[in-house]
Amino acid sequence: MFRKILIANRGEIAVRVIRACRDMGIRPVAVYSEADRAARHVRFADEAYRIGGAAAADSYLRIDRVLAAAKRCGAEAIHPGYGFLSENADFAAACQQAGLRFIGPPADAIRSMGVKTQARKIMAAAGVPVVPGTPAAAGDLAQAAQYAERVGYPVMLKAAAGGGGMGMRQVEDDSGLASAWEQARGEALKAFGDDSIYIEKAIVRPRHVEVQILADHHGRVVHLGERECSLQRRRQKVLEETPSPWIEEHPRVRERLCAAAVAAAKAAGYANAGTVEFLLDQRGRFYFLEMNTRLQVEHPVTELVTGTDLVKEQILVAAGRKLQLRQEDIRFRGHAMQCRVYAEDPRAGFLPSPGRIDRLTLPEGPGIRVDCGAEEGWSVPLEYDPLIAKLCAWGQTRTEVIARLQRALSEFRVGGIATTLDLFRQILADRRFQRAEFDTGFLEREFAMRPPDPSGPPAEVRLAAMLAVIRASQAERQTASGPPDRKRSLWNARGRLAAAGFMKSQL
Amino acid sequence: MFRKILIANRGEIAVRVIRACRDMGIRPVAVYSEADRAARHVRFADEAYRIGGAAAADSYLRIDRVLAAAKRCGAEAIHPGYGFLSENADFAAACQQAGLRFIGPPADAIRSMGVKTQARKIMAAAGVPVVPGTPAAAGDLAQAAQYAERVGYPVMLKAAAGGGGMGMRQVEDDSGLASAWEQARGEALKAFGDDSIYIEKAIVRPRHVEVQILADHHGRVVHLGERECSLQRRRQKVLEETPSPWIEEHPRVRERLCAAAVAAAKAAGYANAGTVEFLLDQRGRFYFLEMNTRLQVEHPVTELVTGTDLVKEQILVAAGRKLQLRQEDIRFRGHAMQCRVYAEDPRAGFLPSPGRIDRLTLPEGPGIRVDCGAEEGWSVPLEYDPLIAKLCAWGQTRTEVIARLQRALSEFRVGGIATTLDLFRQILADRRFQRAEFDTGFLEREFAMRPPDPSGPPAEVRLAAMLAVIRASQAERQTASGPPDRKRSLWNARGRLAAAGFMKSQL
Amino acid sequence: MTDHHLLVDGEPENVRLEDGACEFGGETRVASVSDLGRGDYSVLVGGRQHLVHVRRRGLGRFEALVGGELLRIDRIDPRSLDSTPARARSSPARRVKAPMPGKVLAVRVAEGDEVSRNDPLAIVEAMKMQNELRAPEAGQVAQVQVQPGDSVSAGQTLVVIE
Amino acid sequence: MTDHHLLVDGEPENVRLEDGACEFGGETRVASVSDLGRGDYSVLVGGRQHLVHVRRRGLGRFEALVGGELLRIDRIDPRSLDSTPARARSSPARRVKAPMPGKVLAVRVAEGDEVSRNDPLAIVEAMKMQNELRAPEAGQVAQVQVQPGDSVSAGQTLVVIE
Repeated sequence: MFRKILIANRGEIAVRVIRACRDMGIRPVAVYSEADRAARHVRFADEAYRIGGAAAADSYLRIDRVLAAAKRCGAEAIHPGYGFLSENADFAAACQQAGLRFIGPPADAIRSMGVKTQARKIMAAAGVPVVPGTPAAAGDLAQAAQYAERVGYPVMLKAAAGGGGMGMRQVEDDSGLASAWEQARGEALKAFGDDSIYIEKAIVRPRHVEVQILADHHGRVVHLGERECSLQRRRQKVLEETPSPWIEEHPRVRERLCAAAVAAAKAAGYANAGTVEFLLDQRGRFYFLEMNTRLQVEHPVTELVTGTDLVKEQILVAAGRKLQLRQEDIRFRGHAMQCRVYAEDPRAGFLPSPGRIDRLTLPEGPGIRVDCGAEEGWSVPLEYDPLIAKLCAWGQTRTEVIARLQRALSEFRVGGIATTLDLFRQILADRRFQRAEFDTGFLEREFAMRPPDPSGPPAEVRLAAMLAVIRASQAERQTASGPPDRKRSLWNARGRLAAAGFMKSQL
Repeated sequence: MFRKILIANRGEIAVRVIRACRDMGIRPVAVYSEADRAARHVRFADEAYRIGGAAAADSYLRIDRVLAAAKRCGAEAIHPGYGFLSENADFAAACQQAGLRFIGPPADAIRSMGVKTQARKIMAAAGVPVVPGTPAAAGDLAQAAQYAERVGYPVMLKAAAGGGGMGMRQVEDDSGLASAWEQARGEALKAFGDDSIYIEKAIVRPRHVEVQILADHHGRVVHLGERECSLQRRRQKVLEETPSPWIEEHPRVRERLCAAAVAAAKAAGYANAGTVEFLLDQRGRFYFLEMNTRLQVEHPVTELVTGTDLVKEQILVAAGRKLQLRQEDIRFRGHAMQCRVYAEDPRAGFLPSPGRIDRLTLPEGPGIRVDCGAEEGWSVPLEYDPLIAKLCAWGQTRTEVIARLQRALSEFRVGGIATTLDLFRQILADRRFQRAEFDTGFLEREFAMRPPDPSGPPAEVRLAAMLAVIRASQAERQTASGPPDRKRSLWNARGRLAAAGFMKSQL
Repeated sequence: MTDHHLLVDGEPENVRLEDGACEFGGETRVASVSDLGRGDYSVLVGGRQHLVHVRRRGLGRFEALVGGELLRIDRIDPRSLDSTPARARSSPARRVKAPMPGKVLAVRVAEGDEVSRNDPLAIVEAMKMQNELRAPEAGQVAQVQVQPGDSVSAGQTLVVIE
Repeated sequence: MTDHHLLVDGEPENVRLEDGACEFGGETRVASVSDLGRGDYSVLVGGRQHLVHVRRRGLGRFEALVGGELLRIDRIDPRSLDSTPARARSSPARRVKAPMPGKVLAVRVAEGDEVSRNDPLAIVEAMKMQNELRAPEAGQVAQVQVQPGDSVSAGQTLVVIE
């Protein structure tokens, strides 16, 4: 087994991998950009090396510097997390050339699944259903228009090299094609260094379901059930759960879906953890969307219902071990759901809200798991994905999970920046969500943040605020008039106003 | 179902019950003593009522005031937690008389199990094995000495009205009887208002195992497996786990043990959640120790392996519902362990360490559950049990659980007061503990806190400390010489010493 | 017994504190305030729990965050009732501002253009996401204050519509 | 390049800082310090991570908590090398003190008694537990400063043994 692993990532996923390393007795090594010196993943690691400036292109995307840091500290393997270099086949190959184990699939599998047009071909050949679309990337806007006419509007524009919703745009009719084309190419170039865009028929009101796969280098492939990720905004997942409420009522679809995912992994020559994403239409037909050749942001929900540790499995597979899990050993218990807590303001169009976190209280208690990449006093940098924490709950039923998440959200507190916590409070209270009546367009099409009550808070709440302010201003006056001496202040140690008797006994 | 429940307790267990109430859509109401106005359980509740002074006898033990608060707020039921009034049959009866549901067993079951001598009789009659001992409480020291001679040293002195290790003393020979007798009586009187002491044969090097029971008011009794709580100090449990490592290797003993526990619950006319405690000797014989007619501190480990919510089950049973769980539905997955984090100094004889918590960082991540009753900035009061949090881990195997707890302990931080965190770091690293070679005397007899290395920390650690101090003192000088202005200080925003280049690029 | 005069979001209010209770709006209620530190207060009004976070805006001027709502609360010195006037709330602006620091990727309009509500004005990139800024209402573009490639800070005006 | 003179638990040490590196004990290592706030510093020495918590004891006088160890570190001004002397560590006391606030339940010895090591001296109750205080070494009881029923604070001397 490896003794030292370098984690070529940051934020909550770097913390997640560090934890798995500790659980296995492996020494975790972090890398950091100039903007991340004070970040949590640096503090949690045994060692940490600076690999460049704040821009990802100057640090977390620099293959040469990541490899140099790994060599320098004597790491035997590199975990790429998600994003950054995780689906970069050249990086996987470079690791191998440098004598380092890449904790992920073979470079060839990344490459073939990474080019979406090629992935479609492989899947179609393996008998996995694919969305009707163009066989290759469109060369220019004119060709894109041609392709779009051929598959028929509405269509999806997708980055051929992409994943995770970056560089994706749905186009309703030909009038919207030009601006969507430009935006998708811009994002694709930024995110993947490749602006090839291909075109698929848009499935109307689909659900997003995906199957978690584990494969070893000895030919064994197992699935760990599906996840449903239909709650999305700008094609980015917002809330994920397992099992899929729709599939839970259609167990035969699950059988076929999971079998298709295993077939897909085999066709891709896959090893390590991966996810096969599908669109599920209103009639229960599913279509291969893409294969993510890495750990997913939403992997914890699968861990919660199966009792597995996917990062540990990834490391074991990368070390050449045979999978100990057989398909029949994988048991599913209960339900799990994840809320992605972003430093974004849901009341201001989800604009990023970087800044200093001046208060951070995480929820705990039965059924709650938190994976947090942030710390109190730390400033969320502008340069990266603004995911600061993942809040997960497990429960025996979906209803119990929703109740536990609502409870956890009532305890969760982030001060100093805007977050999506309020969004989740409102989603979880929504009847349609509770009945699982949604598709990938639900959030953007039907869900709106409730505006604050224009009449303001009720009288009792106003009174409570006034009482707190009176108390605060009394403390202010004391501070202003001399050195602070809590013990001798008007307020005694137990919070009772000694002089005026304001806090006197209630019974 | 109840709409409002009053929790007649404080600390982590009050928080635990509040969470269960929220998960069920029930409004939780707290009560507090003068010392607890700023406590977490008060802040977490929807409503909170003051019931008296800091001393428990003046607040949390005041039946009249607890009932008055419940009446005042319109609660329909009272959850007693553990300790305080939880095993007070008069309180259970008073609730009923006041038209309030007591979330616990019938008063008669509390009463008969509470008098240890009577409990022994009932169990012996039901065929449950009991420890050889005196049939009744000893009237005075002379009679105690007589009884002790009869059952043969070593003997245990136990509070007849007791539980939880209070008022218990092991006596090796007749020379130690007098002082132990006095101490046990003193503690028993303090804790239970009753100084009756009875005498049992001490089982040599026993393991402590106990079985979680759930029973409804319709005759169904199920067990949720055993817990092992052999790691004790002064008869107080320190670390608990399930399954018992010893019993895991002797499944036939488990069968008989769990059957005996179900028989015990039936013999006691039991309803609600309860625990039947046994001593297990070196040869696998087990003896009824006592029945705890309440929720146990260590209930979370059972929840983690069975996927149940015991507090929820308690509330449902109290509301008259039939248990939905059948014995065959209860599946056990993996292993779980709990560390009781006390405000005690393990390097100073476990002396209580009350005071202000100036820093509190709880661990999180895969497999970790925390139940915390404390908050940063809060002062642990002197008057109550100093348990501030329970750290639990779940894993597929005992080995994985230990690794996860060690990882969680590396993240767990409590500043300002001494805690038992270091004790757990050392226990979990102990080979004998890892091999599960222990009995109830292990901690006190064989385990000693490792003293700090007299040569002090290694040179690199000293250097790190010096570098931090140099940095801190530079900040101090700046603060001293003028108004703080971080942006223009020698240290720039990203922690680099702009002038001297101390922090300059490493690559 | 003490009377406290406050302005809550500009409205004058009066609270009388007395012996573990408070009088407000003609009602007397049992009340208790506990300072939890760092600006947090646990307030019990008739037993009901309110967690209030208080921030100072100036001497005698505060804001209180309670249940997701923000209230501006100023103390009034009864000896100089007009010394702490409530500020008028700012009127809705026609300046389209950068909502966060980032980089301008594209500008979709020029000075003099007529725009409809929701027409795209500019794209600002931050944290990997491209954010399209749209016209808050119909009008004419009076000023364009940035060009593609500019770095902008939060609150910086990008486009002014008349 | 700057030299820093320190006393670490009374021993003089010298650290030279220069351009992202530090020289200490004849070795030069890459080093980086990050202020995490509230007295916490992340220190990387040759890439290895150390979390150090620093508390001020006085001007130029600090204590550093690192890896469970507490170090007292004082800055020395090179212009007045003897201005911040290390304090001698306190010698083991024969005063038996209350280790926490509580109530004296019983006193087991009287002035003049001879005691052996570990003999019970008194019982102090706090937080529901009775704590027996024992003689740290053999000797004669010189003073008994409390009696049953007394409330004692932490550090208060209960018994003096000679």
